[in-house]
Amino acid sequence: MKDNIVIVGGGIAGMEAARQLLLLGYKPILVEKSDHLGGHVADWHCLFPDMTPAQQVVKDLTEQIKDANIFLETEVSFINKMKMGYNVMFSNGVNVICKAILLATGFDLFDASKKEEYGYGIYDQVMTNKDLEHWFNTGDDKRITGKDIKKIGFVHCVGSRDVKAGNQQCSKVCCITAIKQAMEMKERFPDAEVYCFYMDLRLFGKKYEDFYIKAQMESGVHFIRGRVSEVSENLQGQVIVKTEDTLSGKPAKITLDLLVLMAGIVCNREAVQTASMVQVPIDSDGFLKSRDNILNIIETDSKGVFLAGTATGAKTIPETAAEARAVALAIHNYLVSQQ
Amino acid sequence: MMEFGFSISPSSTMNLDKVDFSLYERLCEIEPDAKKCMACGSCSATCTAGQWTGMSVRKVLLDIQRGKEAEAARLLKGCMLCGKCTMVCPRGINTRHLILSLCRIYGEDEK
Amino acid sequence: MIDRFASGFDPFVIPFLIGMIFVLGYCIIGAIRLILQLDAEDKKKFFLSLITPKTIWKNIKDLFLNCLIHVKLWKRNKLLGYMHSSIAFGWFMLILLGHIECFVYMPHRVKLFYYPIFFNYFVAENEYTLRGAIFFFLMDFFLLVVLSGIVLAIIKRVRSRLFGMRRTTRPTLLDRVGLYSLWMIFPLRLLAESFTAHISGGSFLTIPMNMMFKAFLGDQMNMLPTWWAYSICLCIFMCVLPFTRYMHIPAEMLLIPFRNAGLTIKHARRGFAKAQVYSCPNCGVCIDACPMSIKKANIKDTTVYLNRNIRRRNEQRIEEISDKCLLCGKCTAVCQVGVDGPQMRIAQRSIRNYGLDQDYSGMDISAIKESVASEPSKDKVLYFAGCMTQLTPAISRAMESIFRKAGVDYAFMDKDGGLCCGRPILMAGRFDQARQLIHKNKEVIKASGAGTLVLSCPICYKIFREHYKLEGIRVMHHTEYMLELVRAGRLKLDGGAGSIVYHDPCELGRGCGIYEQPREVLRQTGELVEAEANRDMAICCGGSLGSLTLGFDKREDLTRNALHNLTVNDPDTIVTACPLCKSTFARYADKPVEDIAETVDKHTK
Amino acid sequence: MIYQGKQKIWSDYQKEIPDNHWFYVRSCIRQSFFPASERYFMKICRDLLGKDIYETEHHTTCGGIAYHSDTIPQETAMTIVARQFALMKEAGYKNLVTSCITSFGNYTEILETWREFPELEARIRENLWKACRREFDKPEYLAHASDLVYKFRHEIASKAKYNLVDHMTGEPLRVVEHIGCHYSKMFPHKGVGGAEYPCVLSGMVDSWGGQVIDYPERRHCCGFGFRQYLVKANRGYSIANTHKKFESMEPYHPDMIITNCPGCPYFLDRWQYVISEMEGKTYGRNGYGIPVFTYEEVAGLVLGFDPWDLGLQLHQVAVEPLLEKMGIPYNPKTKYLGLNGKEIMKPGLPTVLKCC
Repeated sequence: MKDNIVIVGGGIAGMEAARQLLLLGYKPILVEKSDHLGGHVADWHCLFPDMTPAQQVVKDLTEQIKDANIFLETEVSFINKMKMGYNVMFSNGVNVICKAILLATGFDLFDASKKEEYGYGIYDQVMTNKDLEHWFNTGDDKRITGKDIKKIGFVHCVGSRDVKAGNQQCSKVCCITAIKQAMEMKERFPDAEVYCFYMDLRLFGKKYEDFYIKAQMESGVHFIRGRVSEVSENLQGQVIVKTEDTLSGKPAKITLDLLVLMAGIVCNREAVQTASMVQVPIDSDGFLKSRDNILNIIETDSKGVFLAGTATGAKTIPETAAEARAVALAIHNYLVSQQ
Repeated sequence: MMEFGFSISPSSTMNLDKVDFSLYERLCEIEPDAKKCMACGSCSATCTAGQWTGMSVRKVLLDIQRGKEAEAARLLKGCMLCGKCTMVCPRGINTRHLILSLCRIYGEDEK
Repeated sequence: MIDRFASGFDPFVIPFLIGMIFVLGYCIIGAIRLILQLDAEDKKKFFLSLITPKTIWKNIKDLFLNCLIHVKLWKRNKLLGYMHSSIAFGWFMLILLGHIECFVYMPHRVKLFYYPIFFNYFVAENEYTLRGAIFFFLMDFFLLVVLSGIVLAIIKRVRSRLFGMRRTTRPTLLDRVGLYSLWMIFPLRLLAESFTAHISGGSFLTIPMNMMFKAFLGDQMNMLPTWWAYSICLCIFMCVLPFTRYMHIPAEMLLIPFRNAGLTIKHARRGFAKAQVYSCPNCGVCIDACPMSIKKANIKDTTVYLNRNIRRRNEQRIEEISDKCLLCGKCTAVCQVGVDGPQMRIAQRSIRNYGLDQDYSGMDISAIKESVASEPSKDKVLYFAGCMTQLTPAISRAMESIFRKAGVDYAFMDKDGGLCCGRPILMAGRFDQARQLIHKNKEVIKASGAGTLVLSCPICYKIFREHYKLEGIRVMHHTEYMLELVRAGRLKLDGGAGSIVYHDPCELGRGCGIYEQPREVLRQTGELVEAEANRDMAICCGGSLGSLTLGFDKREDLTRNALHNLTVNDPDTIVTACPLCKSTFARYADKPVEDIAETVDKHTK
Repeated sequence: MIYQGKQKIWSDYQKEIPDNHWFYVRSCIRQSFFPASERYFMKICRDLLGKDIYETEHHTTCGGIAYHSDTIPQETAMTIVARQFALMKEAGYKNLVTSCITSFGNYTEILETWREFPELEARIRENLWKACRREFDKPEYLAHASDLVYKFRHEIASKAKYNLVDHMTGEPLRVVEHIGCHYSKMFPHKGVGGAEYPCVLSGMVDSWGGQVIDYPERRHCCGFGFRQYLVKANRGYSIANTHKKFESMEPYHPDMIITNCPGCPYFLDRWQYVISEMEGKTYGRNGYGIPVFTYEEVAGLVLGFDPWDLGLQLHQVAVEPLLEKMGIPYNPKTKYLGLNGKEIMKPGLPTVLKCC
């Protein structure tokens, strides 16, 4: 089939692009390495700024792309460049010849245990943003369930803006996620004191500032400007957090019942491998390299290879979806120009 | 001159027009990374000496940037040079050498 | 044997005499100056060692083994070992045999010290010659040995890689003059002795050559010019020697007694330090050994260049080289003459001028003292995690767990933050400040009443061992302590850790000589595999506090190289015994990195 | 300075000032600091402009000083002020004009408070009735005396004998205007031109020929600050503020300062002496200070009244250099002669600040 399009990655970017391509009359092939669509969003509970249920978003998208060829638990084994396109071999044995490939490979959540000083995987009461969303979804986490939680801390920028963690970039969504989760925790534990430890609050998106004000006014979240330097544990199994309250210019420590690490967004390591098969290099920020970062962020220097979503850097869901729509059009235009 | 029993109170305003940046500029010459600091406070929070001597790399750097050399010197005297701040700095600043450099350039003019 | 000349003299010995007097004078004056530069305590130590039979014997042994035989080099590289010992030992034997010959045959000439050197020119064989045949043979034999060394040296100069050296230093102009004159000495001696072999006698080398020369050169006109050339070459070599790398030959003869006397570097540029600088043969072995050398930009920051720049008094370069070094000590481990690179650098750092000095006199540490204070007890253990361990809480957690499992009565000295041990500031060359910290920490340790101090950081361990002088308290690194617990049966290991590679932290291995204790523990924990370079050849993780100037971004390649070395045998886990190594490796490793305490804790029955 | 920008703001803050029939309340301290100012204000209003202006000897302090120095609660101040309103009602006036800026601020604050909390006003009515059996009406208009002078500045200019110009060169004088904080910083819409760029004084300066200078600390407090000055331990803060203002205006070489508050001219004038003694520094030309005037004194000078009748001999900073610059004749011999030609004694001279 001459108009075959392969979409690598079944997250928001891949799904939305597939949806648009279906509307344009194509029948894209979508491969997803995990057993479900929706990527990281499928693991989330509610989404800022309107607390939309994440499952609903994934469900809506999934329904609208059921006409596409979707391979779950499938990876790209290799890609060969041909004269007019690409020969893509999947791990399930299917072999496709296509003209356009969309890398919607998304991101990896930073492995919080790499910041050993924060004690993830060492201390009982330390969890990540993802663990907390999992608890929101299932109510099952021994760090919270059945525990008397009186003080909760959120550490911003874990694995973001940190050369020591190998990622200098801002992950863009953690500030607002931390505030969202802080408020959600406050709802569930009204008597608890909630602290956010931040370096800068980067609340740039639609209605984010409203969230911030709400967190201050309604939830009474305490914001402490200082990066957490290290965490230790006391005899009761609580965690003791050390930071500097830079606004008062004094080192500070606080005992918490639960510490949530806002693990940041780093490039998907497997995506790097797939991208190298089609000669898409890595940009200096560690994400896939676009043709340029102003007008051609969804295009690459390799003919017929397109990018969308967090493969090129941290993005919110609306930004990702917008890019996915744009990339569908770009692919369409490309295919028309090839005829 | 008369004695009035009171004198003009010094201003608490930092007059940035009159700040002497020479020490900071000299520091940046030998430690360009000094400019990288985003004042996150990791160094001060982790500082071994901090709880005993009040040392804080972040404050030292801020003081130097604001021309408050005497304050910075007071803090620097309490550094134990253990290097923990260098370990945690998210911007990868070699704070330990920065401290040594500062100690060296203090009073360089008098020589 | 009889004298050919009644005077026993020929003008051609004059160049040799000039060279010999110059070099002897220079070295004797130099040695006296260096000895005078020692402080009173060191002087006493040095002179005492010269009359103590034990050190006398050690000096002789070391001088023979190191200066002549180059045993250390033999161990490392047979070809290089042969090359060096053939020249050094061969030449020494030529001189020694020459003197013995002279003593046996011409005792009345012994006082002319050029005579044994040019013996073959001044004597003629007579009917008793056969008695000397063994000497003729030995002389020719050792000349051949030396010549074989020279041939190797020439090959090495052109193709150093054949000798396993990837990088070496570029000789200076004077070095070249010295080198070429040294090369020339022995072929010229061969020629000279060959030309006179029919008069003075010779053996398997000189006689056939003499006959060959006779066959196509005919007359004896060449005899005197070759002896002149030989003498001039000796003169050139000896005159340039003090200004070249060959100064290491006489300097090492002073360095060895200095070291055996137990001296340490007290001053950056004088006495013992100076002896080290001049003992450096500029061989460049330290270049390949240095972990920083994997980056081209760092090659000129190795110990050989430090010595070179100290000799040239290039202060700016001395500072750069001293501050960049990781102080891992590998250069010292491979060094033939034992130049102590880390100590030399710390000494250079100590003579800086600071406008601001740290001062902890006003510091109140009663809170820590109170937290650990208890009645003195031999069985009590005081655990000091150290600053770096605060950032790797898994280690202190594992140690506490181990203490509990083994039923140890312990106190955690810096659970709530402690003081720095003083080693980092010592490494920065600030000795007074380090002393203050040592003093403060000692107060706490004494107050604790513990009988054993256990440390999990090798950086702390080294300074506690070397500078704290804690009478009555055992200072142990946790690797040693765990071994003790295992041996006493207080810890039982299950051996299920899979394959483990052990990384020797610089401060623990080369710094304190602890190599086998952790290995013994790990053998019972899992299957121990070795890194390509291990024990005293281990490669620094790159995270060392020793380097003052090496920035974070400049260290990644070093760490990756060290990781590569560790993982050649594809272990499941990388185990180290230093919090700094652990966090440095963990940053780039694709295998789990653990401290030995974590591994042991996980695999205790 | 972009003049048009300020004009736009001034137009947003215009204030209705009644034309005639005023009930005038004097200041507690001005009569001793600048004794001729209030007298000449009345004189100008009555004789020159022919206005009806009434004052009564039953009038007391408004309580502002006590209120601002935390010695009485606001309710007390309110009752005092209610009594002044009762006096006005009894005299049959509806427009209140205050001489003092702090009174103006105090009256404004009280009226605004009553507007927000009518129950408080009712209680004060009760208090006043209990205390002295008086009843009051709130004034229809509240103005500060400088508002009136501002309103009639053009008329005064038309009758001027001298202008705020250097009579030798014709260059306008460089004038620093300083407005009391309580004039419009508390209630910006109550002052002409609002709080940021009030034009009540600059309007006078403009129409009388001077040039207002705009210096960085123009809006800064004179340093009086009640609590800061009244308590000696805090007095260093008071003078520090004055010092800051002078340091800021110094590069503009002002010829004079015009003010509309009781405290400001006093402190700007006397602190120049104290600063000269403390720091050895003077801010005028040739070792003199910068003369400081009330707006009434400036109006009086412009209209050609005798400087000594205007009470200028009571200033610490000598005014003679300015008089000479403006071309106003004066008799040095009569400087220290009182109303009846009686010697009022000559003050001692400062060590640093030059005086005549």
